Amino acid sequence: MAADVKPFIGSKASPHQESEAEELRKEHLMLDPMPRDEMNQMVMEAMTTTTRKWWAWVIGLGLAVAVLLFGAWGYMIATGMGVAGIRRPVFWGIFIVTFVFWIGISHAGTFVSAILRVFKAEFRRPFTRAAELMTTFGLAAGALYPLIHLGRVWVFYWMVPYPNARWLWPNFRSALVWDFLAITTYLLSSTIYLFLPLIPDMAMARDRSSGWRHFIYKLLALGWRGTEAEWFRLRKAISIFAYAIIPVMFSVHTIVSWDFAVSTVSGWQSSIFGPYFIIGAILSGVSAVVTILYILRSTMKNMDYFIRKEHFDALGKLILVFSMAWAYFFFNEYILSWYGGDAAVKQVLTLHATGPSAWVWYTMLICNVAIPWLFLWNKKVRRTPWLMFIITLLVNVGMYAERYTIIPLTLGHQRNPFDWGIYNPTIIEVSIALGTLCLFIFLYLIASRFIPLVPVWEVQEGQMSHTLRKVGKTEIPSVTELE
Amino acid sequence: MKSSIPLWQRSSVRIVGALVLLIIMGGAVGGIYYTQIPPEQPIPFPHNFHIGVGAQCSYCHTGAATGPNAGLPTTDKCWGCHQQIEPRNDNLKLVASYGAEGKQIPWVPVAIQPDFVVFSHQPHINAELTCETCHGDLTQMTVAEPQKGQNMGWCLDCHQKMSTPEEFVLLSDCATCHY
Amino acid sequence: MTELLAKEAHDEKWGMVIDLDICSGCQACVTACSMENNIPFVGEDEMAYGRGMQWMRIRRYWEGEYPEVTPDYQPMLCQQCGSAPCEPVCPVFATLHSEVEKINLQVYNRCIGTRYCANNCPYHARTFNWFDYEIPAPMNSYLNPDVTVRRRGVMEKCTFCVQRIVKGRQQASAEGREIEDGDITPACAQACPTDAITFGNLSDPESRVSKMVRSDRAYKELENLGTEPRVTYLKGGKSYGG
Amino acid sequence: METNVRMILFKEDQIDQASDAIETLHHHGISDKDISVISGVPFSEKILGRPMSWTRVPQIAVAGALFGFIIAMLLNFLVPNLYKLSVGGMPLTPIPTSIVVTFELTMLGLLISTFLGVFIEMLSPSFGPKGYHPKISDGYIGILFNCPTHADEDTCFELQDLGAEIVDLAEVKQP
Repeated sequence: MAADVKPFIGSKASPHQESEAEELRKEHLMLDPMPRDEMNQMVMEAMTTTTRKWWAWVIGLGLAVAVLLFGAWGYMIATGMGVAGIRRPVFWGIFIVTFVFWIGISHAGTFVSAILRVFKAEFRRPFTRAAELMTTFGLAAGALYPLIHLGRVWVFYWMVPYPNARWLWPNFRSALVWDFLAITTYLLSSTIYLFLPLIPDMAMARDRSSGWRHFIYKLLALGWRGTEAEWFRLRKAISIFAYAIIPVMFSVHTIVSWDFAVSTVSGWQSSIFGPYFIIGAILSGVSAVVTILYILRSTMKNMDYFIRKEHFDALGKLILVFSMAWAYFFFNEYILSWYGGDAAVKQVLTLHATGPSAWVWYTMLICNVAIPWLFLWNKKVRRTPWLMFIITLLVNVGMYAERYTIIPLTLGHQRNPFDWGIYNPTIIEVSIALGTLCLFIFLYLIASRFIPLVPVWEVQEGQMSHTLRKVGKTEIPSVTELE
Repeated sequence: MKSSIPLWQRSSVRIVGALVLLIIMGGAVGGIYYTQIPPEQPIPFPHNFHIGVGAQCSYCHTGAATGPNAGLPTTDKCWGCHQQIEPRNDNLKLVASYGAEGKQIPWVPVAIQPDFVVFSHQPHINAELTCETCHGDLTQMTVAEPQKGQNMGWCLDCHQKMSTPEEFVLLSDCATCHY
Repeated sequence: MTELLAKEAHDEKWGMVIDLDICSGCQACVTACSMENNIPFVGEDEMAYGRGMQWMRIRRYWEGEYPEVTPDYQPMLCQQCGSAPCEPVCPVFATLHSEVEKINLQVYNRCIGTRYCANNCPYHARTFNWFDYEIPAPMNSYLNPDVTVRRRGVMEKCTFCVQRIVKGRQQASAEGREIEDGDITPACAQACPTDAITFGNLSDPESRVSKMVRSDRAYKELENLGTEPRVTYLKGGKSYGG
Repeated sequence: METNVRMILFKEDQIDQASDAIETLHHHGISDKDISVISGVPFSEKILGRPMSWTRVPQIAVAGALFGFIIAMLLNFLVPNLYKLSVGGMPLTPIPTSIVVTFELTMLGLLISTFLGVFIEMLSPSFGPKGYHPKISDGYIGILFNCPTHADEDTCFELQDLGAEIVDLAEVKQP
């Protein structure tokens, strides 16, 4: 796939400058344009290549989802919640932990694509779709948990606001109903946000496919031709979305944190929980984006053209910043509780660091603070994809440990010593948690062979607006705002 | 030869589809129907006749005024009168056979509530409600028939209609019926 | 007739006083409560794991070092908070405040089992039906017909024996009189051999409970959380909790 | 006046020529509403010297937000009054918690109606000459115009001089 380098503004340069420009092109996708038909072909090829290994993964994960998730869940529904390890006083276990984890993961998709879109951060272009897909599937996996953890899941629809025979509606004063509304809003809007920029790419795929794929792409492209009115409308809609989905994203994780913060549980009732959860969510989500980008780059055809070291570098900087912000909130939570001096809260926080489950607390700090701070300041580390893969995986382990500390460990140590207790997850709970991980990967695998994982038109738009310009003795990149 | 007609346009597919639909619909209709018809009683008791000869409801269903359950009559209650009546038909012969052997007639209760609903006849009788308000016009029935649509909304509607707002606070309280 | 019912209902505010100084920790109240309210037996293993279903539990604390230890007992049950943390968090109104009895209701058939209320109860007074517990053969004939037998997946808790309150009110109205102090006794108070538990109407200043609530020894558990508990503990000597 | 639908294509880097071509068409008396430009990447109208497009998506979005707001208000302040249940000493319709519901439902209304707006506008008939060529998704800029039959050949020659590729009429089709 020899990149046919063809800058828009050709310029005569000395050999020295030529090599410098070459360097810039190698570094930045935006400065390394490729003929459009070749790029389309590359994306189509990545999308339609299904190796034997891919099929093996899909079948394996499909079986895993059926057994680990639906098998275990079905068993739990048939027998009772008791097959999970939860008990008095820990009524919420790793179902809620994993729920918060997935909702957190789902934040980065919107963060990366909406905030970076609003701020016109150009490095976002090739991976917005990968991130948005992560949001949608992360939410799909996470949104299962409010159902899974119900004692009587068969009447879950009582949480839905609909008029029934006795005019009895859900309780809008309950944080769980806010949760339900917020997650529904976020799931619907992030799915649409995934779909809107996909329309032109669907048209592209429609033009170069046949058979059932052609039929489906034709349906999904909504008759897209690319007229000025269509582009104008799409750009308007995307910018409405980009601005509107950011507050929705913040509200969703704030509301998830309010599930805890509005309670009387000591250690939960904290006004800092909203921003603390949001920062944690973005930290874990951006890390998951890097993890996924590494996997895409190393398993999918042609992806190393689109996903380059510059992207790992940029995301690594973001992770470092958010790790620092997370540490700030963590410190805040501790110092304020310590200063406030509520005995019960103090005891909970001390227990986290010294109790029998202190290793969870240390895992959290090592993975969320120590590792990013030690490694990510280093540009070489940030530009080594496999190292970034390991670091970001660890960050997510740390974030899982954070949620575990906050939920079952805090619940186990409340105001009355008579009711102190430790919670250990059972095999069924672990199996369901792993099952949703398999579900997430399964959905992602299927989607990766079905929709263009690279937003082709956005990359092409970016490449069109980026040029190299000669200033003095060197060539520097310049950007033309097309809008 | 490969058929060019799309799958869903083939008559065989359509007939099978229609049959499946019919079976599902039929099942649903049947299922609903069987909850709406009176269950089979050991003796098809003619309510209309007994009311016609002047029997009061509380003569047989004695508990209504004093407790939660109205109760179903024992064989003794039936036999008390029917001893003196010649068993002219099969049903009366059945009554006689139960009475003679001293066995209880296994009546099947018709107006039943789910176990999470606590219902008591006594306050309703005290509030001067008549039986047919809830059980229907039994002068027109032989065996007792289940009344339709007696759900919580129905209870609450009636409570609201029959009470002042102050009383409705009590009559709409969850603990009035659920505990 | 209903006017009388309603009038009485507006005057009700049920409360309980437990005298810890005479509580001997004999667990008679726990047993009586289990029998009255059809509470299932979960078996040794589940009990040891912390899934006992009792609505009333005797919290036992030890004071001093062995061998000079004194046990301290505190029967803990739903405090029927006036401003209950469990209520607003329920998404489907399965637990809510009764305008009539002024107690905290749990509607089993509405509960979907989010267990949020149980987390949010600072007294850990709520229990969850983890399984469909089987009630073994001779015991199933002791089931109380006035109380629902709960299925798996719903929360439950002490109801102040609301079935007895409702029955007592209906009884009184059928006899055309008002409820008198002592008409209604929950199972625990009835079973207590030392009469440590007193139950009555707090809105009547002359009732036994109202007089005891005004005692110097009275305190309420975790009152500083603003939950307004309706259960008052009496404890002399050293200050305790609250 | 009898007209033919014509389509010309420019390569991705022939943006200047494309805008010149549009100017040429104007010279030939073909008005903007008889021209439509289709492209694989978004070019703003200013680049090609075209009148600004219009869309009703923002208005539909605002209407949707309003609808969501009204639903939220009903849920917040009407619905709890239908069956009054008190919990935890809270008022029946507290303002602070209603803000949460209002925000979520307003946003839901806004976002869904934005999508519906796009969906409806995509499916509703568009103005201007219709036609499509698969090369568009390869980055070509396509210009469709209603050409008067008598001026057909002149125009085409003139456009060809600018570097335009004239598409066979048979290939101008709906996607």
